[in-house]
Amino acid sequence: MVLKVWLALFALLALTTTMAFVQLGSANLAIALAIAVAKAVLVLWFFMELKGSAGLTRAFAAAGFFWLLILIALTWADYSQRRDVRVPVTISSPRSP
Amino acid sequence: MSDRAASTEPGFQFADAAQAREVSTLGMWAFLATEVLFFGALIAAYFNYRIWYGDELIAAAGHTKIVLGTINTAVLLTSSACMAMAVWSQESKARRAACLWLAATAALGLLFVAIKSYEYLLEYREHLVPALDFDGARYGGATELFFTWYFCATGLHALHLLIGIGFVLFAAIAIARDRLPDGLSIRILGLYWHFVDIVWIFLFPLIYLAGRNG
Amino acid sequence: MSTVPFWPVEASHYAAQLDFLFIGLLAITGFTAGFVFFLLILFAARYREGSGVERSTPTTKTWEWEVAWTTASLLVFVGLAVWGASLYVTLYNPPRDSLQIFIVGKQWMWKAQHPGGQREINALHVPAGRDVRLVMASQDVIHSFFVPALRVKQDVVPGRYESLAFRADRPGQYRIFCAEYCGTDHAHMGGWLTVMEPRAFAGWLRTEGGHGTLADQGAALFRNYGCSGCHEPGGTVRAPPLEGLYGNPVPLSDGRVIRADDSYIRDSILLPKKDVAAGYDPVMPSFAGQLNEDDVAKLVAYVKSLGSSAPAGASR
Amino acid sequence: MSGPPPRNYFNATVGIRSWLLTTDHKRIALLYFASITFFFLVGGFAATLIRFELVTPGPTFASPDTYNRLFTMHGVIMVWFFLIPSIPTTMGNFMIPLMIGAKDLAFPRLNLASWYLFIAGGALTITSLLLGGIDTGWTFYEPYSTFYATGYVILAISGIFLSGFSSILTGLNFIVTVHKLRAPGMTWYRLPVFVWSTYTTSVILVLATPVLAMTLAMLLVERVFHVGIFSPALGGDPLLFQHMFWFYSHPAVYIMILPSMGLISEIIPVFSRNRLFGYHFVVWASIAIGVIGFLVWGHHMFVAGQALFASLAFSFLSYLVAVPSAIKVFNWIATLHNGWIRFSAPMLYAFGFIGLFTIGGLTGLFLAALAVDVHVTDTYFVVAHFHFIMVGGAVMGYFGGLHYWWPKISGRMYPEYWARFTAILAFFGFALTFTPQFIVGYLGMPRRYQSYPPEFQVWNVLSSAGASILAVAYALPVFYLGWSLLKGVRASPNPWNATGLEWDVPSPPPPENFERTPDVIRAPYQYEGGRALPQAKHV
Repeated sequence: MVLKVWLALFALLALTTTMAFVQLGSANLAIALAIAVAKAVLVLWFFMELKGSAGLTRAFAAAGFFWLLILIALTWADYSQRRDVRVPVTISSPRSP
Repeated sequence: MSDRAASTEPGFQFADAAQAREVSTLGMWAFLATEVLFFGALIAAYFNYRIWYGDELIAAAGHTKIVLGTINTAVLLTSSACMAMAVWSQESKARRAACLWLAATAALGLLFVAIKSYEYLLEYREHLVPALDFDGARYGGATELFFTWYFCATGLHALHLLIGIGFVLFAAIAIARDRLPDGLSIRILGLYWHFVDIVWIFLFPLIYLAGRNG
Repeated sequence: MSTVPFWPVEASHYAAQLDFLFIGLLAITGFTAGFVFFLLILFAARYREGSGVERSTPTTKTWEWEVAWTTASLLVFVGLAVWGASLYVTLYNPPRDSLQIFIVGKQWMWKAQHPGGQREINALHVPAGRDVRLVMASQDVIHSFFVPALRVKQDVVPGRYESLAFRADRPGQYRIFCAEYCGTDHAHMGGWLTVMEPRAFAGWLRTEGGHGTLADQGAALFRNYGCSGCHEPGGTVRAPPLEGLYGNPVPLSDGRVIRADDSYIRDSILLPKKDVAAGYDPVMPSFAGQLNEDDVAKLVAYVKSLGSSAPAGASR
Repeated sequence: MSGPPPRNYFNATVGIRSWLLTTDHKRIALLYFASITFFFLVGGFAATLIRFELVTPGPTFASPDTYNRLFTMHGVIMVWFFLIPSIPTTMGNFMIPLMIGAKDLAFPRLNLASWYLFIAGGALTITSLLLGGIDTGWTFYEPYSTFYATGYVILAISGIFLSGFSSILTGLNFIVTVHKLRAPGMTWYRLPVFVWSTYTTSVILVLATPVLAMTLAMLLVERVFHVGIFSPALGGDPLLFQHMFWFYSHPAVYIMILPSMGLISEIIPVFSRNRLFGYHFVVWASIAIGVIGFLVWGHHMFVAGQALFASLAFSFLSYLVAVPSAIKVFNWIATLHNGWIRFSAPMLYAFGFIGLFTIGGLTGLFLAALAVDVHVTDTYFVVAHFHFIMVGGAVMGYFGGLHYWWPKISGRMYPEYWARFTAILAFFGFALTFTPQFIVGYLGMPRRYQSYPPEFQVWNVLSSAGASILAVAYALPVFYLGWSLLKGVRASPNPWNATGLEWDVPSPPPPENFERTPDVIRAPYQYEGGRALPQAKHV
């Protein structure tokens, strides 16, 4: 069982690396992340034995990732909609501590 | 050192061994949730800067070594598989096999750290290390920002990996001397190791793959 | 100042609108708090241990009450949210023809530059009844330009332009504060906003405007920093002409088309490789670190003074 | 009650080693109680100095720099070393195992490690205080705290970093304990509300503190190497620091208030001899506060240059988070209906909590309205708002809970009339201190100002007068509770005739809590006509 999962992970690694060299613009990041999520789910489900664990353990596992999504989603709401300009500061900050 | 009646050696508060196992697993998973958010804050920072400096960040990521990165990912995935084998063999009382698999896991972990430090050395020669002698004129602000983030993220990941290797070696020695009572702590150690592997699974595309489709 | 101030002075129509919203909030929350305290005291007195009041059996099904006060508070809150947001949005899109003043926040002083070249430290003169748009930048830490009388405040984050729009209606002197903690003299980083009648303001501009308009100072900088070497006709290096640039769309080398507003001009001075004009190679050096905030503002004013109509050839 | 005192967790073993290496959750609770009382007095002393400095518009005794260091230290110590640990680590540690019928927490050794991390963090921060303190404000905003602040910022940040890990370990311990170590028959809906709110607080602790740890680590990197992911010189965004800081710090204010709400839900049914009104709604309101609390942090950055879309979203969500608090207040009031109310000290603190917390919560509605926030943020209006909730709410709740469980913790009764007098004094002292700040805040006096325009002086003098009364009201319990340890009347196992499991064990309880694991047969707060029906079946 471990061998099968290991081979699947290697297949996904090969896939994501080759896909990186295909010019797809903004879709590249989405694909790379989708494959990364797939690999992570494989590791979580089989290696970390979520497959056989109780619902409570699965809830604990999912909670961390869900709360991370909250942070990413709401900061995205700010950064993607910010209109005004951002440029390097005219005078670089002095190096004094 | 417990200060209560004889019946209060460590673990007295559990009704039975099964409850002790569930409690330790749940405790580990709760700790891993904090680690997810600990690394997650950095990944959220990356996404926000990716929204702002899309193409500059891609250009900056072009300087990362994808070959070494891919090899490292393969190494870490294999070490995760070895750890899974170790937990499986310890559960089925194959003591010698568990010890060997744990040694393999630690070896692969050390290999990862070796490749990573070699990669750092290459980047140092290219003046890509922000705090030391970053070549600002040649690379510009966004690249320095990316590499600051890169060194913080991979440095922290390597630190977690070293701690993991330490525990794995300690467990391997304990099994060899047959001092480890049950498979519980190997399973807990396995959870931690696989988590460190998952962090790298997410860091790999953000650092290395981003640079290829600029 | 002899009487004890209880309510801030209202120097603009917006301030009056905000005070109305504040009083509305005060009324709603005052009523709720009053109702809660009244019940608290009533029940405490009526059902105290010694009193012989007849106690009916406590109800076990409580969800009617719960649904009632949950939906009530939800509806009131949504209404307040919309009201607060609608007033806030008016702050965000100032009319186009507003008087633009550059403000630079530096550790423990506000420096203002009027388009006519007048400079002020820790003070600001504005005409009454006219829309003013402050374009602000910070040279070190986060400051915050705060005029309580106008009920407006805007943090000034280093590395970015922040804009603050207001229209002061009542002439008078109002305090300016720095509202974001910025170090030792954070409490002394403030001054007076003087709102004057338009005629008096024009007079003040004349008396203050000693050293030429902002655009003229920009022209001087344009030459001695070597911009004219490329950007003027007959220059040594092929560079995009700046006449008629301001306000018109600019096609970029990567296919995007953006409008040349003052942020774009500032961008191109400090970060030339970011938005390269179509048909030109990115050879322009970056001036970040050499020019401080005031000089960039002057250059932007100069490029704007080159007119946004058809290219007029020689600059003034 | 003469004769040798019965065996309890005090005298089971004696000696410093037995205290410093204990794994008994009750002893660790007392270790925490001593440390946070020390930090409360240090933070409170800084507060009185601040109020003393603000009596005159100009400098009264402190230079601007000293004043900046004072309010920073007041903020840092009060937030991380008193308010966040206060109720979970003392009453939570002591009471959770007792209330759910467990012998101890899930990981006793981890619990002791949490205390040592807390002490290490506290030591680092106090050293940075003794070496001159830091002048960054407790919020450590980015360009100032990394490039411009003088003083031992690195020391203070590492101290807070360690105290963050201490609260993670405590939170982790409570979550696993409540899930796995409940006595038979103790279903989720038979858990007392204090266990529920401490559980929700632990979930917030576990999920929010890591982001603070990472943010402070990035701040350390930037201050040490002068180059970091937030620094504007590299094109980084100081607002990213604010996003990640407030992603922790707003849930942190719910960490501070939720346990206090749990305490009030414990005290009110007992002293009004009445069932808690809408138990399920109060419980789910706590969970709602815990979850929605993570979605609202942007309301600290309305004027910081955040995108309009994000500000609108955060403003709306901030109004949503106010609804569960409103539900709780209405339920407490409804619990008083048809009750037999006794005005003993914990009940007076509970009334004080409801009064001040309601005002604090409602002024939060002003700050969530975008337009009003533009005018009042960073002024004394905000200072008054969060003090009403943190000092009027959390600290009043803390003292209420302390008096409520003092007989169980110490085995002694506290002097009733002294305690009632202190509760009333604290209420009025608090009101006099912070109500004028609402007025001077709306007038536009910015916060963190060492010298202010003379026209604001009247309100500041009133506030400083209130502060001195409050200081007395906080000092008194130290004396009469200390006195009660020696000369207080010995407490019976159930002095308030309450229904919780913790009242079935002798006070102070024996080391192993329960001789026989209790068999829980009924939900909490079951008062029939004023008579308490205990939760567990007595053999």
